[in-house]
Amino acid sequence: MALDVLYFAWLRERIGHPRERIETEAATVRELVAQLSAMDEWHAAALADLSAVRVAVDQELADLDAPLAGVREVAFFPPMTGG
Amino acid sequence: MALDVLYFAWLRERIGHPRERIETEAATVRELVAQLSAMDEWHAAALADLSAVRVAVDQELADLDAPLAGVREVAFFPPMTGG
Amino acid sequence: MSARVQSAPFDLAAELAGFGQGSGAVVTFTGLVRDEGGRLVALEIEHYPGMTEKALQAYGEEAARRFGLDGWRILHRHGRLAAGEPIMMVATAARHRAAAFEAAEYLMDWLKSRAPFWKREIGPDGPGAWVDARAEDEDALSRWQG
Amino acid sequence: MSARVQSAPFDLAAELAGFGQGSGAVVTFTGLVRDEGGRLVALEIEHYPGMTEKALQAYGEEAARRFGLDGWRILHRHGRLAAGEPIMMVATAARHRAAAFEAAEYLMDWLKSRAPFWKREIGPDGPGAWVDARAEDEDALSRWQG
Repeated sequence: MALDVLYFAWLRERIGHPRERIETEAATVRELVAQLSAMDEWHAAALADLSAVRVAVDQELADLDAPLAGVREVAFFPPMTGG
Repeated sequence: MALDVLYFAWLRERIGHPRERIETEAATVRELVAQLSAMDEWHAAALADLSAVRVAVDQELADLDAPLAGVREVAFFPPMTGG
Repeated sequence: MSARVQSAPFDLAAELAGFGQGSGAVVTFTGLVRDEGGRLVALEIEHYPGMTEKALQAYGEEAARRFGLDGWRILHRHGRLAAGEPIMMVATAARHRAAAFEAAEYLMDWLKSRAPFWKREIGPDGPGAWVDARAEDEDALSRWQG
Repeated sequence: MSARVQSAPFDLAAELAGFGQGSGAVVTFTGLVRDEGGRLVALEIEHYPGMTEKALQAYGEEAARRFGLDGWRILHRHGRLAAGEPIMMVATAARHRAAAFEAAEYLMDWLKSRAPFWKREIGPDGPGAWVDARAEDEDALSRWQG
Protein backbone atom coordinates (compact mmCIF):
# COMPACT_ATOMS: atom_id res chain seq x y z
CA MET A 1 0.00 0.00 0.00
CA ALA A 2 1.25 3.52 -0.81
CA LEU A 3 0.60 6.50 1.48
CA ASP A 4 1.23 10.22 1.26
CA VAL A 5 3.00 11.27 4.45
CA LEU A 6 3.03 14.99 5.28
CA TYR A 7 5.10 16.97 7.78
CA PHE A 8 4.51 20.47 9.13
CA ALA A 9 6.44 23.14 11.04
CA TRP A 10 9.60 21.85 12.77
CA LEU A 11 8.89 18.25 11.76
CA ARG A 12 8.99 19.36 8.12
CA GLU A 13 12.26 21.19 8.73
CA ARG A 14 13.97 18.32 10.56
CA ILE A 15 12.95 15.78 7.95
CA GLY A 16 13.87 18.12 5.13
CA HIS A 17 10.77 17.93 2.94
CA PRO A 18 7.05 18.59 3.32
CA ARG A 19 5.71 15.29 1.96
CA GLU A 20 6.78 11.94 0.64
CA ARG A 21 5.16 8.84 -0.82
CA ILE A 22 5.77 5.76 1.34
CA GLU A 23 5.26 2.10 0.48
CA THR A 24 4.17 0.42 3.68
CA GLU A 25 2.56 -2.64 5.21
CA ALA A 26 1.97 -0.78 8.52
CA ALA A 27 -1.41 -1.58 10.07
CA THR A 28 -1.43 1.42 12.44
CA VAL A 29 0.11 4.88 12.76
CA ARG A 30 2.45 3.48 15.40
CA GLU A 31 3.82 0.91 12.96
CA LEU A 32 4.22 3.60 10.31
CA VAL A 33 6.22 5.72 12.77
CA ALA A 34 8.53 2.77 13.42
CA GLN A 35 9.11 2.29 9.69
CA LEU A 36 9.77 6.03 9.11
CA SER A 37 12.13 6.27 12.10
CA ALA A 38 14.21 3.43 10.69
CA MET A 39 14.65 5.22 7.35
CA ASP A 40 17.33 7.72 8.39
CA GLU A 41 18.56 9.86 11.27
CA TRP A 42 16.40 12.85 10.29
CA HIS A 43 13.16 10.91 10.48
CA ALA A 44 14.36 9.28 13.67
CA ALA A 45 15.13 12.64 15.28
CA ALA A 46 11.85 14.24 14.20
CA LEU A 47 9.76 11.35 15.50
CA ALA A 48 11.81 10.59 18.62
CA ASP A 49 9.53 12.31 21.13
CA LEU A 50 5.99 11.35 20.18
CA SER A 51 4.54 13.35 23.08
CA ALA A 52 5.41 16.46 21.04
CA VAL A 53 3.85 15.11 17.84
CA ARG A 54 0.24 15.16 16.69
CA VAL A 55 -1.18 12.96 13.93
CA ALA A 56 -3.92 13.38 11.33
CA VAL A 57 -5.20 10.46 9.28
CA ASP A 58 -6.95 11.52 6.07
CA GLN A 59 -7.11 15.04 7.52
CA GLU A 60 -8.79 14.07 10.79
CA LEU A 61 -6.96 14.15 14.12
CA ALA A 62 -6.09 10.61 15.19
CA ASP A 63 -3.94 8.74 17.70
CA LEU A 64 -1.06 6.31 17.32
CA ASP A 65 -3.34 3.29 17.33
CA ALA A 66 -5.45 4.52 14.41
CA PRO A 67 -5.66 1.83 11.69
CA LEU A 68 -4.30 2.63 8.24
CA ALA A 69 -6.45 0.32 6.10
CA GLY A 70 -7.84 2.30 3.16
CA VAL A 71 -6.06 5.49 4.28
CA ARG A 72 -4.47 7.79 1.68
CA GLU A 73 -2.80 10.50 3.74
CA VAL A 74 -1.08 10.67 7.13
CA ALA A 75 0.31 13.90 8.58
CA PHE A 76 2.68 14.54 11.49
CA PHE A 77 2.97 17.95 13.14
CA PRO A 78 3.59 19.70 16.49
CA PRO A 79 0.73 20.77 18.77
CA MET A 80 -1.20 23.53 17.02
CA THR A 81 -0.50 27.11 18.04
CA GLY A 82 -3.24 29.09 16.30
CA GLY A 83 -2.82 32.62 15.03
CA MET B 1 -33.03 78.64 45.71
CA ALA B 2 -33.98 77.80 42.11
CA LEU B 3 -33.37 74.37 40.59
CA ASP B 4 -33.76 72.88 37.14
CA VAL B 5 -35.76 69.68 37.49
CA LEU B 6 -35.64 67.22 34.57
CA TYR B 7 -37.80 64.20 33.76
CA PHE B 8 -37.14 61.35 31.34
CA ALA B 9 -39.09 58.53 29.67
CA TRP B 10 -42.46 57.79 31.30
CA LEU B 11 -41.86 60.30 34.09
CA ARG B 12 -41.57 63.02 31.45
CA GLU B 13 -44.77 61.81 29.80
CA ARG B 14 -46.79 61.61 33.01
CA ILE B 15 -45.69 65.03 34.17
CA GLY B 16 -46.21 66.51 30.72
CA HIS B 17 -42.94 68.34 30.19
CA PRO B 18 -39.23 67.51 30.13
CA ARG B 19 -37.99 70.16 32.55
CA GLU B 20 -39.11 72.96 34.82
CA ARG B 21 -37.55 75.57 37.04
CA ILE B 22 -38.53 75.11 40.68
CA GLU B 23 -38.17 77.54 43.59
CA THR B 24 -37.50 75.43 46.64
CA GLU B 25 -36.21 75.38 50.20
CA ALA B 26 -35.81 71.59 50.12
CA ALA B 27 -32.63 70.39 51.85
CA THR B 28 -32.67 66.92 50.27
CA VAL B 29 -34.01 65.13 47.21
CA ARG B 30 -36.68 63.56 49.43
CA GLU B 31 -37.98 67.00 50.46
CA LEU B 32 -37.97 68.10 46.83
CA VAL B 33 -40.04 65.04 45.88
CA ALA B 34 -42.58 65.97 48.59
CA GLN B 35 -42.85 69.50 47.24
CA LEU B 36 -43.20 68.34 43.62
CA SER B 37 -45.81 65.70 44.54
CA ALA B 38 -47.91 68.40 46.22
CA MET B 39 -47.95 70.56 43.07
CA ASP B 40 -50.56 68.61 41.09
CA GLU B 41 -51.92 65.13 40.38
CA TRP B 42 -49.51 64.48 37.52
CA HIS B 43 -46.42 65.07 39.60
CA ALA B 44 -48.02 63.05 42.41
CA ALA B 45 -48.71 60.11 40.07
CA ALA B 46 -45.27 60.16 38.46
CA LEU B 47 -43.47 60.22 41.82
CA ALA B 48 -45.87 57.93 43.73
CA ASP B 49 -43.71 54.79 43.55
CA LEU B 50 -40.16 55.88 44.31
CA SER B 51 -38.87 52.30 44.00
CA ALA B 52 -39.37 52.73 40.24
CA VAL B 53 -37.61 56.10 40.13
CA ARG B 54 -33.90 56.90 39.88
CA VAL B 55 -32.37 60.27 40.71
CA ALA B 56 -29.39 62.24 39.43
CA VAL B 57 -28.09 65.34 41.20
CA ASP B 58 -26.00 67.58 38.95
CA GLN B 59 -25.76 64.66 36.51
CA GLU B 60 -24.45 62.13 39.03
CA LEU B 61 -26.58 59.23 40.30
CA ALA B 62 -27.76 59.98 43.83
CA ASP B 63 -30.23 58.75 46.43
CA LEU B 64 -33.20 60.36 48.13
CA ASP B 65 -31.12 61.63 51.03
CA ALA B 66 -28.68 63.52 48.82
CA PRO B 67 -28.36 67.17 49.96
CA LEU B 68 -29.36 69.94 47.55
CA ALA B 69 -27.15 72.77 48.83
CA GLY B 70 -25.38 74.37 45.86
CA VAL B 71 -27.07 72.01 43.39
CA ARG B 72 -28.28 73.33 40.03
CA GLU B 73 -29.99 70.36 38.39
CA VAL B 74 -31.98 67.36 39.64
CA ALA B 75 -33.29 64.66 37.30
CA PHE B 76 -35.88 61.91 37.83
CA PHE B 77 -36.13 58.88 35.55
CA PRO B 78 -36.96 55.16 35.47
CA PRO B 79 -34.26 52.48 35.83
CA MET B 80 -32.01 52.64 32.77
CA THR B 81 -32.59 50.14 29.99
CA GLY B 82 -29.59 50.61 27.70
CA GLY B 83 -29.69 50.12 23.98
CA MET C 1 -10.45 56.34 24.07
CA SER C 2 -13.69 58.06 23.25
CA ALA C 3 -17.41 57.90 23.95
CA ARG C 4 -20.03 59.47 21.66
CA VAL C 5 -23.80 59.79 21.60
CA GLN C 6 -25.48 60.65 18.32
CA SER C 7 -28.75 60.21 16.43
CA ALA C 8 -27.16 59.51 13.03
CA PRO C 9 -26.40 55.94 11.93
CA PHE C 10 -22.78 54.87 12.10
CA ASP C 11 -20.50 52.68 10.06
CA LEU C 12 -18.55 50.10 12.05
CA ALA C 13 -15.68 50.18 9.56
CA ALA C 14 -15.27 53.95 9.73
CA GLU C 15 -15.43 53.89 13.52
CA LEU C 16 -12.68 51.28 13.67
CA ALA C 17 -10.28 52.96 11.24
CA GLY C 18 -6.87 52.84 12.91
CA PHE C 19 -8.30 51.31 16.07
CA GLY C 20 -6.12 48.75 17.85
CA GLN C 21 -2.90 49.66 16.02
CA GLY C 22 0.00 48.21 17.98
CA SER C 23 -2.32 46.02 20.00
CA GLY C 24 -2.81 42.27 19.69
CA ALA C 25 -6.53 41.75 20.18
CA VAL C 26 -9.55 43.79 19.15
CA VAL C 27 -13.10 42.91 20.17
CA THR C 28 -16.19 44.71 18.91
CA PHE C 29 -19.81 44.43 19.90
CA THR C 30 -22.60 45.87 17.78
CA GLY C 31 -26.22 45.91 18.91
CA LEU C 32 -28.92 46.00 16.23
CA VAL C 33 -32.67 46.65 16.44
CA ARG C 34 -34.45 43.28 16.16
CA ASP C 35 -37.83 43.32 14.44
CA GLU C 36 -39.16 40.62 16.81
CA GLY C 37 -40.96 38.86 13.99
CA GLY C 38 -42.63 42.06 12.72
CA ARG C 39 -43.94 43.15 16.14
CA LEU C 40 -41.38 45.93 16.26
CA VAL C 41 -41.02 48.66 13.62
CA ALA C 42 -38.53 50.84 15.45
CA LEU C 43 -36.98 51.56 18.81
CA GLU C 44 -37.13 54.99 20.39
CA ILE C 45 -34.18 55.77 22.62
CA GLU C 46 -34.08 58.71 24.99
CA HIS C 47 -30.94 59.90 26.76
CA TYR C 48 -29.89 62.62 29.20
CA PRO C 49 -27.76 65.05 27.19
CA GLY C 50 -24.70 65.96 29.20
CA MET C 51 -24.98 63.23 31.81
CA THR C 52 -25.01 60.37 29.31
CA GLU C 53 -21.79 61.45 27.55
CA LYS C 54 -20.02 62.01 30.87
CA ALA C 55 -21.15 58.63 32.18
CA LEU C 56 -19.98 56.78 29.06
CA GLN C 57 -16.60 58.50 29.14
CA ALA C 58 -16.10 57.78 32.83
CA TYR C 59 -17.05 54.15 32.44
CA GLY C 60 -14.82 53.65 29.42
CA GLU C 61 -11.90 55.04 31.43
CA GLU C 62 -12.79 52.73 34.33
CA ALA C 63 -12.76 49.71 31.99
CA ALA C 64 -9.43 50.79 30.49
CA ARG C 65 -7.87 50.88 33.96
CA ARG C 66 -9.45 47.67 35.15
CA PHE C 67 -8.49 45.59 32.11
CA GLY C 68 -5.33 47.41 31.00
CA LEU C 69 -6.77 48.34 27.61
CA ASP C 70 -4.69 49.81 24.81
CA GLY C 71 -7.82 51.47 23.45
CA TRP C 72 -11.61 51.65 23.67
CA ARG C 73 -14.55 53.23 21.91
CA ILE C 74 -18.22 53.53 22.82
CA LEU C 75 -20.81 54.87 20.42
CA HIS C 76 -24.52 54.93 21.26
CA ARG C 77 -27.40 56.32 19.23
CA HIS C 78 -30.57 58.00 20.43
CA GLY C 79 -33.88 58.90 18.77
CA ARG C 80 -35.93 56.69 16.50
CA LEU C 81 -34.02 53.66 15.16
CA ALA C 82 -35.69 51.44 12.57
CA ALA C 83 -35.55 47.65 12.81
CA GLY C 84 -32.27 46.36 11.43
CA GLU C 85 -30.33 49.54 12.23
CA PRO C 86 -27.33 49.54 14.54
CA ILE C 87 -28.06 50.88 18.03
CA MET C 88 -24.64 51.02 19.55
CA MET C 89 -21.13 49.67 19.44
CA VAL C 90 -18.29 49.03 21.82
CA ALA C 91 -14.71 48.30 20.77
CA THR C 92 -11.82 47.27 23.02
CA ALA C 93 -8.15 46.68 22.24
CA ALA C 94 -5.75 44.84 24.50
CA ARG C 95 -2.53 42.88 24.36
CA HIS C 96 -4.30 39.54 24.86
CA ARG C 97 -7.74 38.33 23.92
CA ALA C 98 -9.04 37.59 27.42
CA ALA C 99 -8.77 41.24 28.50
CA ALA C 100 -10.33 42.53 25.27
CA PHE C 101 -13.30 40.14 25.59
CA GLU C 102 -13.81 40.81 29.29
CA ALA C 103 -13.68 44.57 28.89
CA ALA C 104 -16.22 44.50 26.06
CA GLU C 105 -18.60 42.36 28.12
CA TYR C 106 -18.07 44.56 31.17
CA LEU C 107 -18.95 47.67 29.18
CA MET C 108 -22.01 46.00 27.67
CA ASP C 109 -23.32 44.79 31.04
CA TRP C 110 -22.99 48.30 32.36
CA LEU C 111 -24.53 49.96 29.30
CA LYS C 112 -27.56 47.70 29.52
CA SER C 113 -28.43 48.60 33.10
CA ARG C 114 -26.61 51.74 34.25
CA ALA C 115 -26.06 54.05 31.28
CA PRO C 116 -28.65 56.84 31.11
CA PHE C 117 -30.73 55.53 28.21
CA TRP C 118 -34.40 54.59 28.13
CA LYS C 119 -36.14 52.85 25.30
CA ARG C 120 -39.57 51.95 24.08
CA GLU C 121 -40.73 49.78 21.24
CA ILE C 122 -42.65 51.22 18.34
CA GLY C 123 -44.93 48.68 16.69
CA PRO C 124 -47.08 48.81 13.55
CA ASP C 125 -49.75 50.68 15.58
CA GLY C 126 -47.40 53.22 17.12
CA PRO C 127 -45.41 53.58 20.34
CA GLY C 128 -45.81 50.96 23.06
CA ALA C 129 -44.83 51.19 26.70
CA TRP C 130 -41.35 52.04 27.90
CA VAL C 131 -39.27 48.90 28.29
CA ASP C 132 -38.79 47.78 31.89
CA ALA C 133 -35.32 47.08 33.25
CA ARG C 134 -34.56 43.37 33.02
CA ALA C 135 -33.53 41.34 36.03
CA GLU C 136 -31.07 39.41 33.87
CA ASP C 137 -29.24 42.61 32.94
CA GLU C 138 -28.94 43.38 36.64
CA ASP C 139 -27.61 39.86 37.23
CA ALA C 140 -25.11 40.26 34.39
CA LEU C 141 -23.75 43.41 35.98
CA SER C 142 -23.43 41.87 39.43
CA ARG C 143 -20.80 39.36 38.28
CA TRP C 144 -18.21 42.18 38.07
CA GLN C 145 -18.67 43.27 41.67
CA GLY C 146 -16.68 42.29 44.72
CA MET D 1 -21.61 30.74 7.76
CA SER D 2 -18.20 30.49 6.19
CA ALA D 3 -14.59 29.74 6.97
CA ARG D 4 -11.70 30.88 4.82
CA VAL D 5 -7.91 30.59 4.85
CA GLN D 6 -5.88 33.00 2.74
CA SER D 7 -2.50 34.67 2.57
CA ALA D 8 -3.79 38.10 1.50
CA PRO D 9 -4.64 40.77 4.08
CA PHE D 10 -8.32 41.32 4.78
CA ASP D 11 -10.51 44.26 5.58
CA LEU D 12 -12.77 43.78 8.60
CA ALA D 13 -15.38 46.12 7.15
CA ALA D 14 -15.58 44.27 3.84
CA GLU D 15 -15.80 40.92 5.62
CA LEU D 16 -18.68 42.15 7.74
CA ALA D 17 -20.76 43.66 4.92
CA GLY D 18 -24.30 42.44 5.48
CA PHE D 19 -23.25 40.25 8.39
CA GLY D 20 -25.75 39.98 11.26
CA GLN D 21 -28.73 41.37 9.33
CA GLY D 22 -31.87 40.47 11.24
CA SER D 23 -29.88 39.56 14.32
CA GLY D 24 -29.59 41.54 17.55
CA ALA D 25 -25.96 41.15 18.57
CA VAL D 26 -22.74 40.94 16.57
CA VAL D 27 -19.35 40.25 18.16
CA THR D 28 -16.06 40.35 16.26
CA PHE D 29 -12.57 39.41 17.29
CA THR D 30 -9.52 40.47 15.32
CA GLY D 31 -6.02 39.23 16.13
CA LEU D 32 -3.08 41.41 15.08
CA VAL D 33 0.65 40.71 14.95
CA ARG D 34 2.25 42.41 17.97
CA ASP D 35 5.78 43.72 17.45
CA GLU D 36 6.74 42.80 21.05
CA GLY D 37 8.69 45.99 21.48
CA GLY D 38 10.65 45.55 18.24
CA ARG D 39 11.68 41.95 18.96
CA LEU D 40 9.28 40.70 16.29
CA VAL D 41 9.32 41.80 12.65
CA ALA D 42 6.81 39.32 11.32
CA LEU D 43 4.99 36.10 12.08
CA GLU D 44 5.18 33.11 9.77
CA ILE D 45 2.08 30.95 9.84
CA GLU D 46 1.91 27.49 8.31
CA HIS D 47 -1.30 25.56 7.77
CA TYR D 48 -2.42 22.21 6.38
CA PRO D 49 -4.21 22.98 3.10
CA GLY D 50 -7.39 20.96 2.94
CA MET D 51 -7.51 19.89 6.56
CA THR D 52 -7.42 23.44 7.95
CA GLU D 53 -10.38 24.68 5.90
CA LYS D 54 -12.41 21.58 6.77
CA ALA D 55 -11.60 21.90 10.45
CA LEU D 56 -12.58 25.59 10.56
CA GLN D 57 -15.85 24.93 8.76
CA ALA D 58 -16.75 22.01 11.03
CA TYR D 59 -15.95 23.97 14.16
CA GLY D 60 -17.93 27.01 13.03
CA GLU D 61 -20.93 24.75 12.46
CA GLU D 62 -20.45 23.19 15.89
CA ALA D 63 -20.41 26.66 17.50
CA ALA D 64 -23.53 27.67 15.55
CA ARG D 65 -25.41 24.66 16.92
CA ARG D 66 -24.12 25.00 20.44
CA PHE D 67 -24.89 28.72 20.80
CA GLY D 68 -27.83 29.04 18.40
CA LEU D 69 -26.03 31.51 16.15
CA ASP D 70 -27.76 33.43 13.38
CA GLY D 71 -24.42 33.68 11.57
CA TRP D 72 -20.67 33.20 11.89
CA ARG D 73 -17.48 33.86 9.94
CA ILE D 74 -13.92 32.71 10.43
CA LEU D 75 -11.04 34.07 8.39
CA HIS D 76 -7.43 33.08 9.05
CA ARG D 77 -4.32 34.07 7.17
CA HIS D 78 -1.18 32.05 6.52
CA GLY D 79 2.31 32.92 5.28
CA ARG D 80 4.44 35.83 6.39
CA LEU D 81 2.51 38.52 8.27
CA ALA D 82 4.28 41.74 9.23
CA ALA D 83 3.92 43.30 12.68
CA GLY D 84 0.71 45.32 12.87
CA GLU D 85 -1.10 43.22 10.25
CA PRO D 86 -4.32 41.37 11.03
CA ILE D 87 -3.84 37.61 11.50
CA MET D 88 -7.39 36.39 11.75
CA MET D 89 -10.94 37.33 12.57
CA VAL D 90 -14.01 35.66 13.98
CA ALA D 91 -17.51 37.13 13.80
CA THR D 92 -20.64 35.79 15.47
CA ALA D 93 -24.26 36.96 15.29
CA ALA D 94 -26.98 35.94 17.73
CA ARG D 95 -30.26 37.15 19.11
CA HIS D 96 -28.75 38.14 22.45
CA ARG D 97 -25.30 39.35 23.40
CA ALA D 98 -24.37 36.52 25.77
CA ALA D 99 -24.52 33.89 23.02
CA ALA D 100 -22.60 36.07 20.55
CA PHE D 101 -19.83 36.72 23.09
CA GLU D 102 -19.63 33.10 24.24
CA ALA D 103 -19.50 31.73 20.71
CA ALA D 104 -16.70 34.13 19.72
CA GLU D 105 -14.65 33.15 22.78
CA TYR D 106 -15.34 29.46 22.18
CA LEU D 107 -14.11 29.73 18.60
CA MET D 108 -11.03 31.67 19.68
CA ASP D 109 -10.10 29.18 22.39
CA TRP D 110 -10.36 26.40 19.85
CA LEU D 111 -8.45 28.27 17.13
CA LYS D 112 -5.58 28.93 19.53
CA SER D 113 -5.00 25.30 20.45
CA ARG D 114 -6.75 22.94 18.01
CA ALA D 115 -6.90 24.54 14.57
CA PRO D 116 -4.15 23.25 12.25
CA PHE D 117 -1.88 26.31 12.29
CA TRP D 118 1.72 26.59 13.41
CA LYS D 119 3.62 29.81 13.83
CA ARG D 120 7.09 31.12 14.38
CA GLU D 121 8.40 34.54 15.10
CA ILE D 122 10.66 36.35 12.69
CA GLY D 123 12.95 38.85 14.39
CA PRO D 124 15.38 41.46 13.03
CA ASP D 125 17.94 38.64 12.54
CA GLY D 126 15.61 36.22 10.78
CA PRO D 127 13.37 33.32 11.75
CA GLY D 128 13.34 32.11 15.33
CA ALA D 129 12.03 28.84 16.71
CA TRP D 130 8.51 27.57 16.19
CA VAL D 131 6.23 28.81 18.96
CA ASP D 132 5.35 26.18 21.56
CA ALA D 133 1.75 25.49 22.48
CA ARG D 134 0.82 27.46 25.59
CA ALA D 135 -0.60 25.78 28.67
CA GLU D 136 -2.96 28.73 29.18
CA ASP D 137 -4.50 28.18 25.75
CA GLU D 138 -5.11 24.57 26.72
CA ASP D 139 -6.68 25.73 29.98
CA ALA D 140 -8.88 28.22 28.12
CA LEU D 141 -10.21 25.42 25.92
CA SER D 142 -10.93 23.12 28.83
CA ARG D 143 -13.59 25.44 30.26
CA TRP D 144 -15.98 24.46 27.45
CA GLN D 145 -15.81 20.77 28.17
CA GLY D 146 -18.13 18.65 30.26
